[in-house]
Amino acid sequence: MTLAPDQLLLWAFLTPIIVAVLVAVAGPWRNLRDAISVLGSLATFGFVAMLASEWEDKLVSRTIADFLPGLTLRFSLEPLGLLFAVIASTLWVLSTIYAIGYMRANEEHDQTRFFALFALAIAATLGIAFSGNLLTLFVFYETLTLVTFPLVTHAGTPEAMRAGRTYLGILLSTSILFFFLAMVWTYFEAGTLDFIKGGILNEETGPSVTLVLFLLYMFGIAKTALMPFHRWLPAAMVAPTPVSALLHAVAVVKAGVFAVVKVIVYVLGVERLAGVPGTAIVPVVAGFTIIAASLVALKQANLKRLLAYSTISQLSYVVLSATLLTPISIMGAVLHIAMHAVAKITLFFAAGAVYTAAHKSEIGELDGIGRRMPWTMGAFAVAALSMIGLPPTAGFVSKWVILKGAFDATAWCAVAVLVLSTVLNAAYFLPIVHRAFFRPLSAEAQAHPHGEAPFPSVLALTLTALLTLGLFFFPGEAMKIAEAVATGR
Amino acid sequence: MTLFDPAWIDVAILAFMAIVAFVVALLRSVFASVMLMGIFSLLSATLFVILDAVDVAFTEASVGAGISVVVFLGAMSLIPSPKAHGRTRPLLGALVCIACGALLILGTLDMPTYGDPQAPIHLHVADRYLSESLEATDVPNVVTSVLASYRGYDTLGETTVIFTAAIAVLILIGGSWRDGVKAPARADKETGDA
Amino acid sequence: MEFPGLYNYWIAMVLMMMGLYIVITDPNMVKKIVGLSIFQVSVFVFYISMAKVRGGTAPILDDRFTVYSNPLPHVLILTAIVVGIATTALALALLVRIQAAFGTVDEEAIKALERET
Amino acid sequence: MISTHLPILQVLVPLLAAPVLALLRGRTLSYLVATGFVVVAFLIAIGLTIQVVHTGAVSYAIGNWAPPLGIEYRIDELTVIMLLMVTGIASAVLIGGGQSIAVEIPERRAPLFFALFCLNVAGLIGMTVTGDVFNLFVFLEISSLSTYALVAMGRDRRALTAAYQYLVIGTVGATFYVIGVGLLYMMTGTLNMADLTARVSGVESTLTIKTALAFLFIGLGVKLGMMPVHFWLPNAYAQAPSTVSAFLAGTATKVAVYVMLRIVFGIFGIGIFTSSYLADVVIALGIFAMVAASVSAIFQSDAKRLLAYSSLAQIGYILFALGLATEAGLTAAILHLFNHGLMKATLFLALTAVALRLGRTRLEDFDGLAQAMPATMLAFAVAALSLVGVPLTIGFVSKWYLLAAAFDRDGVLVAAVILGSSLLALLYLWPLVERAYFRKRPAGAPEIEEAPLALILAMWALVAVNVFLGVNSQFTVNLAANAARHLIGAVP
Repeated sequence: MTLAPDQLLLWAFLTPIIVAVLVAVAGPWRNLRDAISVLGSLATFGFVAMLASEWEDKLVSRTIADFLPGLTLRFSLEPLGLLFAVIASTLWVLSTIYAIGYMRANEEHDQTRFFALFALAIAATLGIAFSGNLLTLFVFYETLTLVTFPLVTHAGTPEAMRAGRTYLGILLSTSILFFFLAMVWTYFEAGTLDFIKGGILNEETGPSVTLVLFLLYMFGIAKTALMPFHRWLPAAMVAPTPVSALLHAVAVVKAGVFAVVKVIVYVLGVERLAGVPGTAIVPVVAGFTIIAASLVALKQANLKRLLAYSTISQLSYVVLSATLLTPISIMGAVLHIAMHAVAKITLFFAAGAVYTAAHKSEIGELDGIGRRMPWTMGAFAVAALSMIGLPPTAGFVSKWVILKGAFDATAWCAVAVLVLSTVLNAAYFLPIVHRAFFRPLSAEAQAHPHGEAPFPSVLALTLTALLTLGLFFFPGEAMKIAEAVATGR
Repeated sequence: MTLFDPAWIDVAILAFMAIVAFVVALLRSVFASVMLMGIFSLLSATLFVILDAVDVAFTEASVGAGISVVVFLGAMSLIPSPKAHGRTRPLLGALVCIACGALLILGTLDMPTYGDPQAPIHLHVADRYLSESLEATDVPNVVTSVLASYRGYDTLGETTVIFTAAIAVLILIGGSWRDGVKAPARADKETGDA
Repeated sequence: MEFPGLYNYWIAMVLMMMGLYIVITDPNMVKKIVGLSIFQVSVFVFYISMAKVRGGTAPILDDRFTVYSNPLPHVLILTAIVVGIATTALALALLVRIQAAFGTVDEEAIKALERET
Repeated sequence: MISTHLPILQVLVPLLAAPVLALLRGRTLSYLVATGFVVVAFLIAIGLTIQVVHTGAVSYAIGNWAPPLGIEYRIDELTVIMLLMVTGIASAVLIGGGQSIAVEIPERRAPLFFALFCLNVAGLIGMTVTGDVFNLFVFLEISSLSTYALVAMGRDRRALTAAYQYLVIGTVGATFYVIGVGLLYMMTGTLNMADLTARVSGVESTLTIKTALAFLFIGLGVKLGMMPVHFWLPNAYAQAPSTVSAFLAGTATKVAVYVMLRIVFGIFGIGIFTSSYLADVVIALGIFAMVAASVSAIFQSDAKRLLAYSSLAQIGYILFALGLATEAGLTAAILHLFNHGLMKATLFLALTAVALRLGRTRLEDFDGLAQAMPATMLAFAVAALSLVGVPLTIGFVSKWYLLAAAFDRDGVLVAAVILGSSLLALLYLWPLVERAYFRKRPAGAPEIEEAPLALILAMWALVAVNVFLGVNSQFTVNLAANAARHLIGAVP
């Protein structure tokens, strides 16, 4: 069976939706339901993989609906979107496997609703990845917020509701107030919203308008968790761990930085932005976010909250790098989207595995746990190295390119920020690893023996850890894509 | 202009009407206001005769001064005469009225003067009614022919308005309406609706 | 400007505003309807004044006359009079029900009662 | 050919239903008859739409008296949008509301209630299709009088005072309209809209014409719920029987806006509108309403009242867009006119279901409702999101055009205000959704079941239209844009 690329595009997007419907129908039979989730995620991965193998620099596009006259909902594939789709669909397979183990072991309620919404969130993420114009991106960006809201509030407790309100409040209000405004403004200035290399604004748009648009986009796309609009991300940590792992380490937050890179490269245009005075505000804010979030992470006692602040800081790497506006720095931003994704999901998987097996969520309780859960904590250690940016992990590759970009742009402050944050990252990740492997088990822990988490969970986190290592040794494909985005081939 | 210009008559009637309206505004007795309203209608009917609108005068006298007053009195037999009360928001009312009145009078300044036969109002459609209607409908009274034929549809609408009002009155106070009144009052207390 | 100029219109407008003033300020809900009637009748006066042609007669065609007043406003006002009485009747029916439900037709008293419940 | 007489049939079908209904006895029979007549009216509206789309505007001289001597019906794109909306929402409300009406209206009064409902529909249709400014007044009164009585049928005694309040202010508004028509007639000598358009241009600089415009504007402003002459609206919507609220919220104010469009742009033309200060006043009033009414809505404790204030805010959007007096602005106004009617009708139908099952619609009554009434609350949630302007719904389409229009003329600041106001919409609607979905039914609350099937079908039919036109908005946008072009070109 051979499908034309545009059909593949459509099928990759439709499969998760079909999965969601089937999961909802098959709810009462949980083995069938979970089998559907796994098979569906594999099928989606298959479609994306076929797209990746068949894709050859040609623009593939498919119109879904004539949304407004002159503006369509359209999918089209370019390297950055392909990269994002590959990451999302790969990690969906792994996190589905992980989630089945996690949800069953913790006897979570409303599992059917959970898996159905999970699949819908992936559909929205792929919609973002494939979007052929800004309007389509916006539509799926909003859909993703709405679909993930019930996942964040899954627990249904007052605390979860409060967190949910913060989540929805910040994401929706920034997107409506800034992102939407910027989009309509862009349409008004440019007459189109298509993604075109080098941007779509024409000569008549002055530098001040461009700057305002740039700022509206950067802060309107609050999924990047740029300060001061970062509070939704720690709030979202009340969700079950698989949600945090896939959505708040990969899909949702990466949708944010993905959109930022898209806007910079395909809407505003790197070269045009480079000529606009004042754009340096954003890297400054991003740099501040990197340092501030790292400092906050240092003080966290709860493992998931620590990971959330680490995510905030890592996302700002992408924003910082992208807004330095040189080809190398754009490349670094793109690479970091991928590299951070695999490592961060591993960390969340590990945190969830610890919670499932040992019922521990505080860092202080992890003494000696590495001896009981060697696979889990081993994977954690690999991912932590990647966060710091040490070889032989994926994080080293992207951080290296980002640093090179900063040198290229002669942004010495950025270099300083990067160095300082590496130190800070080490300061909050290494003690955890040290604690897990080199401290004796506490007396209380010795009284409650436990082993590894359920097999599906361990399998998933081991695979992602291997990916983290693998991307260090074989970064070629990712590099090629990043280069294509940055240089405009 | 002479002292015996017939225009003086309508000036006088209008002045009378103003006095009546003023008294109604001041009066606290509802009954007396209704009676004066009838007189106001009668005065306007007289004015309409002078202004050549005999059909309107006849209708206004019978409907405005007659039926209307009867309807008021009928309703008031069911509504006890309430105690006198001061005015509410007199300042706001006065401001609104002065503003609207000033706007209206401003609006008249560019109007053709009263009775001007060259005003556009008399030259366009009206002229054609006067010249064509006899031939088309065979009725010498142009008001009747326009009412019944050219704008007969308005008359259908007018009948519908009366019909609507009749049904509305019937649904509100028709038949054993008092049952319907007590029921909601009780329901009100039961649900404790605030 | 020849007498009476715009005098007819002006008085009609003053009458309208007096009616409107009663509607806005009188707390008695029956009296408000009286005000409404005065307002409407004044509008009728305004329309019929517009129809008048100097030296004209009632628009009943006859060989003896050549100048007639404008028949169209008469037609309109005939309709408007009927609409007016329909509105009045409906308003009074409502007031009968309000009297039965609240025991008063005083606006302020009813407002107080509504706040209570 | 019957198709040539569709314009008159459109009005006569619901009009003739009334005397038939007044003679009937029994709830079921009168319900079926009324629904039948209204659905036929909807089919006629579809027929007229097809006719207009294929052959352009239709003119129908009543009794064969050629305009301007006789009364003319004129049906173009804008008209059919309104006709579809009025008859469509009337059909949905009647089909879905049968059980609710059975609970809220005593058996004895049911036939008269349905008669008034049909008269109301007929009045609104008459206002929509007529091409004569005085004939419009007559139909305005038909719809108004029936509305007053329908509002008074609410179960609470406050419904009576709400109806009275509406009657007084409504009659003042209608009388202002008549004054405006009088002044207009004085200067032009005609009542036919097309004829007026041609003749107004000769006298457009006179104060009289400007005063006429002001009075027509205020008179219609009362009817369409323009702040600050809006105060009848929250009471009327909150106290009327649920089905009546649903119908009114979806149609009555919208038809008044339509008439305003017709008169301000069709007759007076853009020149007078913008050269007088009226355009700026309208924009200011619109912005005021979208902020003030939204803020008021946040503090309401009853869902019906909350939605009523939300309607005032949405009217503010429409007025604002109308005040821009550009082609983009009018497109946005017409589009939002239609879209808002659809969304509000859905929301009020959902409230009808809630009122039917719980007897009240206070905010705390929504706790845990999504478990008991999943289909109802999902429809409510979708319509609520649509009102906020979430993509893939018509609300988003409206917002898009509103913003585009704002950019076109007034720039970023106003656009930001519009967006801020949609955030307020999120703020006042979200608590309802959250209560329904994420709270438990209070302990000891009575067991309730889902709304009756007919009501759910009616709601979901509107939701389906909402989402369909939200994803593929070509049809409505093109109709609205064409209509706007006609209005701007001063072709009525």
